[in-house]
Amino acid sequence: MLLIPCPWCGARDESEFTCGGEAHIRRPADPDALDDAHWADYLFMRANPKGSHRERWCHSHGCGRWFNVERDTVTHGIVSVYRMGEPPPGGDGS
Amino acid sequence: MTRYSIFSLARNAMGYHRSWPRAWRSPQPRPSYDIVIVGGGGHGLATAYYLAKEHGLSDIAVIEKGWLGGGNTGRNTTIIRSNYLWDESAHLYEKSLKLYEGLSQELNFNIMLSQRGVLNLAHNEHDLKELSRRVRAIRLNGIDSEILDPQGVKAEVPIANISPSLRYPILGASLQRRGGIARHDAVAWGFARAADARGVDIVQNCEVTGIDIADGRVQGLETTRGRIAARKVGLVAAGHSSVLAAMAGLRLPIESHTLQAMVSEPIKPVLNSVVMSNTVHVYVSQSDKGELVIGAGMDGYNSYSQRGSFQIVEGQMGALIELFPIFSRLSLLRQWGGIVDVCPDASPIVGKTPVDGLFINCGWGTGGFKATPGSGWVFAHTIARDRPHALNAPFALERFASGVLIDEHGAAAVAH
Amino acid sequence: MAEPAPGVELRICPPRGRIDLRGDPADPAFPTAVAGVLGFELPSTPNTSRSAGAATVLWLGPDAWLIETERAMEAAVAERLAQALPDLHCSVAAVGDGSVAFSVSGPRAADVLAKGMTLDLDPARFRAGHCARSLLARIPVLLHRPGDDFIYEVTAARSYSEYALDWLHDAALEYGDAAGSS
Amino acid sequence: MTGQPYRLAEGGAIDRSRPVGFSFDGRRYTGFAGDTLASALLANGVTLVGRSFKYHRPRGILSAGTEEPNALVQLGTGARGIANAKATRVELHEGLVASSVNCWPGPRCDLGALNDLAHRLIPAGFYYKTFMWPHRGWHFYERLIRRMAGLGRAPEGADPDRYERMNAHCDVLVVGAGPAGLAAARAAARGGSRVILADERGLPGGTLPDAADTGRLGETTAELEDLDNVRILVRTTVTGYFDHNFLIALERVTDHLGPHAPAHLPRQRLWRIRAGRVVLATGALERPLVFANNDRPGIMLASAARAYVNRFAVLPGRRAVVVTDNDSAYGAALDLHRNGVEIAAVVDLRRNGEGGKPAEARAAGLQILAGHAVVDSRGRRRVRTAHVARLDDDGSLTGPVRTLSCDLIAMSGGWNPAVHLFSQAGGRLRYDEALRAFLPEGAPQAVRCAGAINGAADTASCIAQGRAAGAGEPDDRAAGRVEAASRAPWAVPARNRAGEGRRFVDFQNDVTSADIALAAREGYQSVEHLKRYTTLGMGTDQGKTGNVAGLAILAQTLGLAIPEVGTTTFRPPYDPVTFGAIAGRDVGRLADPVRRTPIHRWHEEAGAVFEDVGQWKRPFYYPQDGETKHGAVARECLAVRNAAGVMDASTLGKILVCGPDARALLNRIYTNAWDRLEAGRCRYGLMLGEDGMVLDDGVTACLAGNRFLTTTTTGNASRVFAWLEEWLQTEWPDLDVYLTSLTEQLATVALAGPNAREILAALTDDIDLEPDAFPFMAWREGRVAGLPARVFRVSYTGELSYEIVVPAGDAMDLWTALTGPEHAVTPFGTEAMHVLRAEKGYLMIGQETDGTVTPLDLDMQWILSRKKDFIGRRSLARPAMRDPLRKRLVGLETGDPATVLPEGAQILAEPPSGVPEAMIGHVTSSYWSPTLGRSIALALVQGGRDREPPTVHVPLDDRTVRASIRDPRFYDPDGVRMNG
Ligand SMILES: Cc1cc2nc3c(=O)[nH]c(=O)nc-3n(C[C@H](O)[C@H](O)[C@H](O)COP(=O)(O)OP(=O)(O)OC[C@H]3O[C@@H](n4cnc5c(N)ncnc54)[C@H](O)[C@@H]3O)c2cc1C
Ligand SMILES: NC(=O)c1ccc[n+]([C@@H]2O[C@H](COP(=O)([O-])OP(=O)(O)OC[C@H]3O[C@@H](n4cnc5c(N)ncnc54)[C@H](O)[C@@H]3O)[C@@H](O)[C@H]2O)c1
Ligand SMILES: Cc1cc2nc3c(=O)[nH]c(=O)nc-3n(C[C@H](O)[C@H](O)[C@H](O)COP(=O)(O)O)c2cc1C
Ligand SMILES: [Zn+2]
Repeated sequence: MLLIPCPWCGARDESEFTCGGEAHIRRPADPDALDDAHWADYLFMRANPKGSHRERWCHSHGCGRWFNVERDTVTHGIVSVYRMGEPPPGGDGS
Repeated sequence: MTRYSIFSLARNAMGYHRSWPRAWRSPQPRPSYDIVIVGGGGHGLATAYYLAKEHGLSDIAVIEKGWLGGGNTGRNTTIIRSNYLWDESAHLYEKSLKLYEGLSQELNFNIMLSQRGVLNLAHNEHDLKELSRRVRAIRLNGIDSEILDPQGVKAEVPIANISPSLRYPILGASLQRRGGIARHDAVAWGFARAADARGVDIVQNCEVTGIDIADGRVQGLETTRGRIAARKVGLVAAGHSSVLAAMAGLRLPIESHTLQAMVSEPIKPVLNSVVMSNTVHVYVSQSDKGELVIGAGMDGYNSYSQRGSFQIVEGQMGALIELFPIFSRLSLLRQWGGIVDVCPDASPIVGKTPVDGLFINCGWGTGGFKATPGSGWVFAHTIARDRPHALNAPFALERFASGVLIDEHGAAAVAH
Repeated sequence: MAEPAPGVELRICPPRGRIDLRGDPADPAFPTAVAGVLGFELPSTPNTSRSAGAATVLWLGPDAWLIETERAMEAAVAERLAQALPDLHCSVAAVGDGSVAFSVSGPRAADVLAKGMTLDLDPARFRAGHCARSLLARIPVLLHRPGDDFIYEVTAARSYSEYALDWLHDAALEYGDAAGSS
Repeated sequence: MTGQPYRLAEGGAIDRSRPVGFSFDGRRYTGFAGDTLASALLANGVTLVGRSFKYHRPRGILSAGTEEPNALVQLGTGARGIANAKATRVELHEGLVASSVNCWPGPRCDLGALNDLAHRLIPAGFYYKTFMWPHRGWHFYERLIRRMAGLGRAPEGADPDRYERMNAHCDVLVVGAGPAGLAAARAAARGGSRVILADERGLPGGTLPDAADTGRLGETTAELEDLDNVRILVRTTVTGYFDHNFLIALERVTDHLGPHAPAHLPRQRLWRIRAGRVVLATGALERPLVFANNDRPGIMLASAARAYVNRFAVLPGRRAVVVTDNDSAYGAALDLHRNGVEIAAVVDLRRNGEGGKPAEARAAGLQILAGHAVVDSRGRRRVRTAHVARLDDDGSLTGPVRTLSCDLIAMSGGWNPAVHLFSQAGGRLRYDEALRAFLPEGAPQAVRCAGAINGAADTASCIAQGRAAGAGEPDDRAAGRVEAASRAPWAVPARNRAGEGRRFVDFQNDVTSADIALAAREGYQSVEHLKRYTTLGMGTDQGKTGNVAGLAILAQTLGLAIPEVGTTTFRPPYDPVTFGAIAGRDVGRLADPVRRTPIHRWHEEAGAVFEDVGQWKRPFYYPQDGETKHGAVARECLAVRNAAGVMDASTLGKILVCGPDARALLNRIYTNAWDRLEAGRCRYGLMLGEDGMVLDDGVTACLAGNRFLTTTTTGNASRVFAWLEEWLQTEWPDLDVYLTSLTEQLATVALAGPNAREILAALTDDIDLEPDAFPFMAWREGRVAGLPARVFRVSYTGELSYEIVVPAGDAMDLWTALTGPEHAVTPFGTEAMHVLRAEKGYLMIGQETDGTVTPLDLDMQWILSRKKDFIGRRSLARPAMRDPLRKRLVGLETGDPATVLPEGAQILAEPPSGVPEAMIGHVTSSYWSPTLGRSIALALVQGGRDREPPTVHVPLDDRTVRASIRDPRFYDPDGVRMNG
């Protein structure tokens, strides 16, 4: 049972949140410029790392805000939390 | 291979069981193999076995980072069925069920296939329609399936609560009588023993840490026990598929999540069928040892931890007690999790990769135990012949670019 | 064994006016205009409320507030807000019919809520003037502690309200549940 | 003595003034308040309590606590029955009824014991090797084997008891209220922390053997009880340790009161605790010794024997052999001796029985056999003799075997620190050679250990460690450790080669040292393989007593060091948890929230049959005077077609979309264009997932320049709202749009039918309803039945229709006005609505779509804008989406108009010819159309309406129906009625 620090509300129980999967996947500005394979990359392909993972969460049963979390997928330890649009604290958010 | 039978058992009893041979060797990995299978779960072991048996190959190793069968093969709720909606899935899972039906004899290892019937419950009008669609499709695919009304459910499962006043009453069910459960560990062990007997090296405690690729072709593997050259490599690592794919520079349409299961204390038999419900998210059977084996939903976030969140168990318990009121006073004995590899369309990926000689078999997610022999059989074919068998051709990685997905979410809405 | 002394009192609060207010607090014109109508500043500390006169404003999110007024005032306040904010990007919606509030009070009030809520309800942490959206059992609710005494207000969506009340009564059973609905 | 032949006249923590009557296996006995079932049975001289799982061996009481593998009982009867209760943990109450498990007819004579005779044939894993002949033979064998399955029995009815769940937060959670835990709690509390102290026992104080110390602990307890910042939970087992310091604990609130439990209290309460820090002071569990026939009734742990005399004033036997490989059992020997138990000998596996403890025992006149081992025992229902032989340095037996008569063997094979929770927390363990135990090492969570869990053996160091842990001071985990015997064998060797006399490691599952050796020999050499092959540690005790010896024997067999073998994984729960407690009150009436519309009461009173749609209850149809479903639906449909009907559509999702970029958002989300929708007008919209599949549909109205009201389907309301928010917040923060859900604020009533205008006209005087003034797909504001309302002229039924939207509080008034007798309006439910829309060929999300259907499949190219991008558009450009063989929406007409196809029926191009058939589609919707007097159906079929020939075949159970493909608009294809 994760305890997730919402950037606005503070630490709340996992049950109030929804996980939105890998963060920093931008919707292509011009989808038509992509061939099918690259479009499939955007749609379906995911890093799914073992270890540090940047992902999006929404405090859906709290303040309703989406934000980013860097979490270890093995220990579940939360390394950092940052708001949408902010760069990841560890750098390299691409 | 010493044949197992009541006679060999009796003979060995006289010698205090001191002369049973090893079920499989524990060889040092050789520097090079023709084919290396990464992942000593049921699927990997079955692949190796069928490579040897069906394709006459023998220079094969299975590389397992831990103990064989210790991944999802060793932690699933063992439900076997082939009542899938889409033709592609139905044919693949049915092939697997057919192989299962002869597996104990084929492997000379009792995998305790118990075809006690699998019920999928319907709780609302929408469920009933889905059930009708599914059952009709399945039957036209030549697979056994029938529809039960609530009384029919009661007849099959006397302890089920079919009261219409339930919050989500049981309005009906589909039943596949040939479905059931099998002893999960035995499936891994049986394949391991039979593969070993055909000369396959099963190397445990050996983790693959890198994949050597040159000129677009796989050359071999880096492992914690040294480099192993290979002409062909099959990745069959379930929850760790993305990690291995990354070693080959590939991204997969896969996310790894924890799926939880649990057992009750052993009780005298009360439940003779497998009961599953998509709507209230629970599935349960009773093992031959007496414990109830219960599956829950999947955690909503990526994980490699084999530990899940307790709220999933709580939700699932409420549903279980609604359906089976007499379970309320039983006790939870143990709960655990496995790392399942989930595809966007809830169907597996079995086929070639963009790297020559590198093959992948993954994405079975919450439901691949039932596919173990079938998956191994088609994957062996794919590796041996360098092209997929008709049964697994639709399950290629390319489908994500083309958009021809095989969306089994209906079937997999509840993890099983 | 004697019946336990009533430890909890549950009441349905009389209907009240509610206005869902959205706007950008970083644009100074917005809070100023709102303060002009309400007569006090919007709470900017997350999960707190502020009240004066007949209005209470609860922080719902960084750009979202709930204004509670008397039932009869809802339309008028909404109208005044809309007029005070004509050119700003903001949203004002009357939502008083959409939810029902319950008051849960008495020495065991927090225990009743804790059966279904994962918030830390320690009176020293969930203090007077605190509010939070969260889940009560499986119902999305807004919890508010208006004052220092142990009175909590639980606001649930209208469609859930019967179930919510049923749930609260059931949860209060073990502490003795005074007064049913009023 | 009150018929309790083994009860001491004084001492113990029981209340002799309160005798308690109970029954076991049908016989009545008496114990005292403060007894456990186990202590009361022992007091009455009952040692044979049940039978083991596999061999049905007679078994007694091994322990005095949670670790008990043997003494499992069936408690209570009927709906209140409990399977597999540990007699050592059941607190005695008047009228308690218990019986043995896993034996028939009874524990004294059990038919299942035939297995014991055949034991040579059924070693570990035997079932993998046999039962394979004939081919399907397993079906038969399995039935026989299943008869042997399980231990206790499930209750016979629904559970009459209540269960609660409770969330709690604290700064420090202390688990275990022994000396270490009490000290930790006190230190933490004095520092001002919010403390929860939980112990599984009925009283704080722990397992302290020495009564003298108990007094001092009492003072600490009293201090803690007085503090506001401390919550003491007794009878509360902390049983799961999850991520981020979330723990669960099971409190047995009234189990110990039996029928006297107050009705307002739950039977059990599951605590869900979020702790800042955790101090584990869970103590240590004693290990049995592994020797031949070490499983007989009367053979118990030394610490248990000691607890029975000291705590319960019960003699676990009258003449005891104490056998140990460490010092701790000497205390037990002395306490037994002091209380009148004759000590036949203290058998010490270690060579030199020197040091303080043995000396004390010797001084008390006890005979010590150092360098000896108990090698076997005799006695069927109770141990009669212990067989003792000299144990050499190399671990082999020498010399003659001495037979000591006894009725109790008290054994100690060392201690296992109770590291279960620590390990669940992700903590690493370290094997300590000197202590022969796994000790807590590093942990990723905020957790500390104190006391015997760290290997501390003396109370003073336990207290010191507890204080430091509670106060958060530096850790001195090494304090107070006492080394166990280092070289004593993990399994006492067998007396002869034949291996006669099984040496049990796992008592419950009957796993012997020979089974472990067999597994190793066959290649099941990982400790995890060992466990699964032999079932070692898989019983209800989860190997609390046997696991370490088991893995040590494996290590020995393989010639490995113990840390190389390692432990199996510790998993929740530490002690079994009642299912009911996990579910709490989420059962029965409260199983899942029910959502009701503001008009629900009316529907109920009108006798509506309800349909579950998500959590909503929606009126399905309104049967009148014995009408069938079919009759009611037909009547409702015809009423709408010929006069007027009303439907409660309040469950539809409603979202206020507002802001300068509202149109831009709609443009990106919906497939069609929104630039030109004027205030006062509405438009139908379709939204896709990014994969191009249809997600939802609904009508959006422009309320004013940049204010829109969007409706969604009932089932997708929250999903669509979340979907829009997600895009806005994560991808398009540049769009200035605010969303507000008005689903709950607004109620919607659909008034449909040729009389709709007339009826509405009677109820409003400020809305001009003339078709020109208020055309189709427009909306107007005004008063309806005196209520402020928005009226939308939209139609899902194909009739002239108005959706009247009012604040939810007014919905009942509106409905009452509309259904007034003067209007002759028929309420209709969702099923009639489904029929009416199918007659029009309108799609229903979730019925025509299933997540695999694109707008192209629905022949809805018309709604795909070519001038802009929208979510899902790019996916539609993939060649496969335009494959002519994709299934597309069609109407289906059966040859025989009376045949209503079942929904979900599969469609074939040719009459069936044998499986597998090639299916080309399926029926998505199918009804009897009362309007048309024939059946109608919608289907998804390969090739869609372009299919040639247009005839298809639908196989049913007993026949095959021919049907032809047609336009899905069966009724009023040009929309004259709704436009009129
Ligand atoms: C709780 C739960 C319940 C389930 N219930 C069912 C059910 O009822 N019915 C059903 O059909 N399916 C079920 N499943 C799914 C099923 O268990 C899996 O789909 C199936 O077992 C997968 O088998 P596998 O052989 O592919 O994977 P695994 O058994 O997981 O084997 C993969 C192996 O790869 C090894 N590996 C990984 N990385 C490396 C590396 N770098 N080097 C070497 N080796 C590596 C792993 O150690 C592992 O042993 C369930 C799953 C779970 C978790
Ligand atoms: N080698 C030895 O001689 C030896 C070994 C063990 C203990 N001891 C003695 O025992 C005492 C140990 O003190 P201590 O405080 O460390 O342990 P303790 O055994 O006195 O107390 C531990 C308490 O924790 C409870 N507990 C354990 N797991 C629990 C759980 N999951 N949830 C709730 N409660 C749980 C136990 O029931 C017990 O009451 C000392 O007095 C020591 O001398 C001696
Ligand atoms: C079908 C099945 C039945 C099981 N039955 C038991 C059981 O009776 N007792 C038990 O302790 N564990 C049982 N387990 C759980 C295992 O002990 C173990 O938890 C699981 O295989 C996951 O492995 P892990 O906990 O070592 O990670 C069972 C597991 C499965 C898959
Ligand atoms: Zn928040």
